[in-house]
Amino acid sequence: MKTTVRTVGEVSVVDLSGKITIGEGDIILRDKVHELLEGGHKKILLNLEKVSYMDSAGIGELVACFKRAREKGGTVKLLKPSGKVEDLLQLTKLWEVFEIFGEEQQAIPSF
Amino acid sequence: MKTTVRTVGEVSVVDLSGKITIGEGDIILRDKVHELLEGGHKKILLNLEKVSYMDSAGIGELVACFKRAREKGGTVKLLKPSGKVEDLLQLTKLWEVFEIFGEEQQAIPSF
Amino acid sequence: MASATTVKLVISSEVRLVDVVHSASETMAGIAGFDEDQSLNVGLAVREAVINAIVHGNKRDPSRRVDVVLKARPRSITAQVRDQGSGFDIDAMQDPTSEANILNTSGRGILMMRAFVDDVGFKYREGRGTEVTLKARLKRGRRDDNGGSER
Amino acid sequence: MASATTVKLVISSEVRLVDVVHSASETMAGIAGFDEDQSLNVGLAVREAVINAIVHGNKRDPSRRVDVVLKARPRSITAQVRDQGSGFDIDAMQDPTSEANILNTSGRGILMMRAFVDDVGFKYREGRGTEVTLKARLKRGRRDDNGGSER
Ligand SMILES: Nc1ncnc2c1ncn2[C@@H]1O[C@H](COP(=O)(O)OP(=O)(O)O)[C@@H](O)[C@H]1O
Ligand SMILES: Nc1ncnc2c1ncn2[C@@H]1O[C@H](COP(=O)(O)OP(=O)(O)O)[C@@H](O)[C@H]1O
Repeated sequence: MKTTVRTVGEVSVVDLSGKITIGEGDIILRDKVHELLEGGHKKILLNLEKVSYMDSAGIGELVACFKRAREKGGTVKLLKPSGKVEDLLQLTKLWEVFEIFGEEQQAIPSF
Repeated sequence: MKTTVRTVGEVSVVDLSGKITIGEGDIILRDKVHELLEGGHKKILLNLEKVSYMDSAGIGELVACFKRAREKGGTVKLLKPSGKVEDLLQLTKLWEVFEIFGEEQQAIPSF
Repeated sequence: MASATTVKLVISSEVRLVDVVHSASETMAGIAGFDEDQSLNVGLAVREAVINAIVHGNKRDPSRRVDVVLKARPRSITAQVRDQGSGFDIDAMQDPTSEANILNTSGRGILMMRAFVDDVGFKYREGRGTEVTLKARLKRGRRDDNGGSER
Repeated sequence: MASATTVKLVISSEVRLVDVVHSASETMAGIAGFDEDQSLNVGLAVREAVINAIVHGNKRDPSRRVDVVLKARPRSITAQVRDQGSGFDIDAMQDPTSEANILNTSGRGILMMRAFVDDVGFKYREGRGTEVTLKARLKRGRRDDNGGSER
């Protein structure tokens, strides 16, 4: 998995691409969100548009990021999950936990 | 592997995409060229631009098509091999057997 | 019935080998006639079983092995994943979607297996570890539901 | 030296299973640190060895098996491919690039193996079939040639 971070106003948009899976994508995601939080960036939007799938470790890391942000007074929201990623968020009912957006323009002002 | 055939003047251009490998791409290639030759289409240009790789069975089938066309008074030429496909044509020295073109506009009038 | 097309894999207990079994499973699902999305479902279910075998069964000890048998038949695929661990009580499993568990960072693997294939079975035998059996059948036509399945 | 990351595969002798071993080999090459193009080279070399094992060794008899062992180490990968056939004389192999053979429709598999990995070895033992061993080492930097190789 690859990540690039863009800053839009006060929001750090993390564009993820590839798959969020055990031992690889999950660790990259953890490190990236950790880095942002440590750097004082508390408004984090994970763009899942180009994520093809996740496994249970990847999903677990999404939840871990959500909780870690909250502990630091921050927020993690999700942008454009689709296909298998959307199915998985529905299946696990995390769809109801995360704030999820279809458009970046709507996500940004929501923070 | 997938194929589509276009007719440009008297030339049948076969656009191949995917990989030409044993038990699948090689058979599709054989059947397509057979069909063209049986239908009286004797000028065949195989567009390899979107072929990612071939194995020895796929390469063997390219040679088989070349010979079968010749027996029927026809010709098989190659368009835009690149990457691994180009490497393989060089390695096997089939680069010197086939007429190979980088541009369709040059290939068509050569028949 | 024609005998199944069979692949056996033995891996050392390292999570980076999960991808090898995942992609073999997807290829086998393709051989069984599954389309790309259905094959990914099979791949993900097998993936979760292999992760559990490595992580929970074999405690990530690379000297312990995970044995996988994949069988493709026309329109169906079976996967058996066996570890060298000491088993677990499947009936004690918690619902990861309940309010109490929804923010847990683990506990969703078996849920995924059950969602992505038609049958999931667990068998534990002393000295043979846990064996997970996954079965998926190709659905006809465009129907999303799984009419004749005994799930 | 750290012990290698190991995957064993056993397949029935069906050419449609070649893809399973090919993709496992590419994944293992990735684990060994090879980039995408180098991994494809390893995959293609193993692919050719498996095709030969199925077609020439086992004569496409699905009841005969092909055993593959893949070992990834940092910067190198080894593949062993074993069939249940009766061997062949590697020294009798013809040059497929010679004028006499260039229009043959077969005979290029071993050429490809030798081009795509650093070492190719053949061993035949009565009752154990042919075993082909392929080794590839990661080249440093951008050099295209393969300096210290004993190929
Ligand atoms: N092969 C296994 N061996 C031992 N315990 C297992 C095995 N598979 C699953 N388990 C147990 O079942 C629990 C639930 O598994 P699962 O739903 O896959 O979630 P997770 O693996 O994320 O915990 C695991 O936490 C573990 O205790
Ligand atoms: N595993 C094997 N068992 C028996 N014979 C083999 C084996 N591998 C290769 N051969 C022999 O070596 C020849 C050359 O093999 P190769 O270069 O791969 O070309 P091809 O397989 O296209 O004939 C084969 O035609 C076959 O006679």
